[in-house]
Amino acid sequence: MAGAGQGSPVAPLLRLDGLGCQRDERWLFRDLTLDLNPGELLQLEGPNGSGKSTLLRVLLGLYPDFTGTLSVAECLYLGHRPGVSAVLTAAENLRWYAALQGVPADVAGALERVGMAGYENVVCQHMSAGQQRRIALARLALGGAPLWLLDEPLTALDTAGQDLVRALVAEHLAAGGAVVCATHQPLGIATARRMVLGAGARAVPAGAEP
Amino acid sequence: MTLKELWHRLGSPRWFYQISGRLRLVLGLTALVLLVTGTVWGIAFAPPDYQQGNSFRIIYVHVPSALVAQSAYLLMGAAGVVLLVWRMKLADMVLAATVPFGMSMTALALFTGAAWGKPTWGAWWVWDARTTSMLVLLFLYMALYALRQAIPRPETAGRACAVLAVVGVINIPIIKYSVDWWLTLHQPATFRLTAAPAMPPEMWLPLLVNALGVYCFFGANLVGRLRLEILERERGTAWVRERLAGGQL
Amino acid sequence: MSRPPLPPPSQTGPVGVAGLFAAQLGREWVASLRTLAETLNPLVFLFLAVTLFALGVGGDAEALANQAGAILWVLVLLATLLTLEALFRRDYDDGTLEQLVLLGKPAFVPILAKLAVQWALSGLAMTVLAPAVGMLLFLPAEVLGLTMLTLLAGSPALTLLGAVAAALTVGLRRGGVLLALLALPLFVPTLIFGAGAISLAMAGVDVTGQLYWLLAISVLALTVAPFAVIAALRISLE
Amino acid sequence: MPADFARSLADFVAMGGHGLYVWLSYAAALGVVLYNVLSVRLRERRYLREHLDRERRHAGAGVRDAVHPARGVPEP
Repeated sequence: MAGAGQGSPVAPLLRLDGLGCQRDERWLFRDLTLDLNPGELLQLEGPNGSGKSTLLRVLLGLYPDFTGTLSVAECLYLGHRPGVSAVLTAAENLRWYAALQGVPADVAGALERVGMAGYENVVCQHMSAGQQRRIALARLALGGAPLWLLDEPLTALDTAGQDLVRALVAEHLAAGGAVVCATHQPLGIATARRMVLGAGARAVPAGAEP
Repeated sequence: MTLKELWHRLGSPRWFYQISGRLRLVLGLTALVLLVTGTVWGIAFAPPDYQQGNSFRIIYVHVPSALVAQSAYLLMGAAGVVLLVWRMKLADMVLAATVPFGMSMTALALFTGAAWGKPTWGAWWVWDARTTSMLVLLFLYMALYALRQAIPRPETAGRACAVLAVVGVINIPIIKYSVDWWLTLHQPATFRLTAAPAMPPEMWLPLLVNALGVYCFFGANLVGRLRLEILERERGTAWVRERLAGGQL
Repeated sequence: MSRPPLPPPSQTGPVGVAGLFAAQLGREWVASLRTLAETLNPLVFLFLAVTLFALGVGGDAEALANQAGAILWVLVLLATLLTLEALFRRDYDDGTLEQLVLLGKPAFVPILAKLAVQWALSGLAMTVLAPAVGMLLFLPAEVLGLTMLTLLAGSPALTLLGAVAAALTVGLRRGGVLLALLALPLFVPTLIFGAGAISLAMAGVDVTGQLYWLLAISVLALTVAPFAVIAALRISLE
Repeated sequence: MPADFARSLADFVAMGGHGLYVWLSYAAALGVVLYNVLSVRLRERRYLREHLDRERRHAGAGVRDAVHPARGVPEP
């Protein structure tokens, strides 16, 4: 489903053209036209039920009832549910994700990156919700896709965890990736482009260009 | 109106609604005429069967309902493919509208098959190949009916039923063959329910009339249900409200 | 200030399709062993149900023996149904099913691996247990080999076709009964040829035809089911 | 030429002993036909009534918000 949006350095990683989505005869968003280029962060804000998650799922191709066209580069998705199998250990989870994401399984490095070094053989069932979120973040740290789609990554994380998310996002942007993030608290990255959903959001308020 | 243009026009439910009023009337009337003549002819004028006497007259109800029950499922399989491949809304409506009709016709075919079996073989239910296939078909219909009601969101329910209908339709010939092989093996001497074409014309002519009649009835009923589905899905639109302003559909 | 973008991963990545299949196979195997009790429940059910039959019939060897094939096959159907309920449930709840459908390149490879482990722990396991179950049902020894052959040839179709029904009902709260209503009609041909072959073999009839039919149904299921499962999963994940 | 038994009504109903099954089958057929016809008619009438209620609510409340109709419970 993911259209090959990358290729020449300038090609946008995400291209929306007149994207619209209706639920129960109510427009969640309409006529969204946007190019997200490498190095850019798009922050989706808005009250609960304003369609932030739906927009992400449309981008992933999981929600087919939309109008308009979109082309999306290879992407990684971090949803509400952590996406960590409780019966498996951290290492087993990450090795599985590495195979899916088509990257070498640098488990130790990824765990190190998210401050979970030494947890390789701990079964995720015995971890706290915050630690399981870190394992999910470690999956992002494995890399393998230029575009990240994050659905409220800061929830269930302490301040140290939230700083970790901001650092990972900044590092990914610096490496030429792009991020679309639905969140209630801003990620605190100056160059972020913001889009407020709710009451049928229209144009995209252009954030500061990088 | 080329086929391509028809296919394109079928994509818009509103166009279908406008042209379907007359279509439903025509099909409904032909069905009424055919079914009445076929039934009266079959009951009163067709000669009794030399072997079974008059109980064979049930054929004029059993065979048409069995035929249309199976054709309805094949139609749903086709509608499922159209919905999954071309995402046409009308296909989803056909799938939703056909289930109650097909299920009631399958139940009728089962009941009349049993009512025919009692005088012929002395038992209401016999595990004959035909009755068993019909019973499995009834379960396939119930599965579609239950799945659609179990999923809250209509669009998701439609797509899920499409997948089930397609998988079901692929399995129907295999189920029929395996049931035929196994159950006829067990009762080779069973009298097959549908008499072979060796029947004299004055016996199978009413059958043909009734069969055509029940297919017209299927068409009329399907169009009627489709119009309702269109109204329900286009509830808020202007053309529905303006059309209903006169107080009738 | 445009930086060279990240190197786009190759279509199937350094591990390739075989690596993806192996990784998924390993993951499912480990997950099943970690929850061994839950994995073996359906097999325990098989013996429990056989015991109920024997109690119902009153332990009369002759009565059980000539219906042993049919009883065994029907109970294998029901036991497979129990394993299907849990097939996608846990991955759906913790969000890994979403990732599998999104990231699988191509998506049917991890699905096939998942169904392979599922079959190994249900169909294959019941084939291996068939002698024990046959003993309880006084299954004549001369048809034991054939019974295991029918189970081996027919059970893949049960897991594959059942997986489509499981994928359709994974998102529903009380999907259990609906799963049975959706899956069992699809199991009818396999049951007929499986049980039929055994009872014919008892009568001394040659049943290679029936075995080929069982295999044909399984191969057809192998070609159709994975893609129907993916379509159904994408629908349930909407 | 109508069949021999059709002359007297009693014989016609008896159908040579098979009357019960033949008439049961035709009654069931009539039942299924009526079920299909009536279920459509009833749903149409109910839809019309719901529609008129909605129009009255909108007209009365003066809210020109055609986009938020109440979502009725979907009938089978």
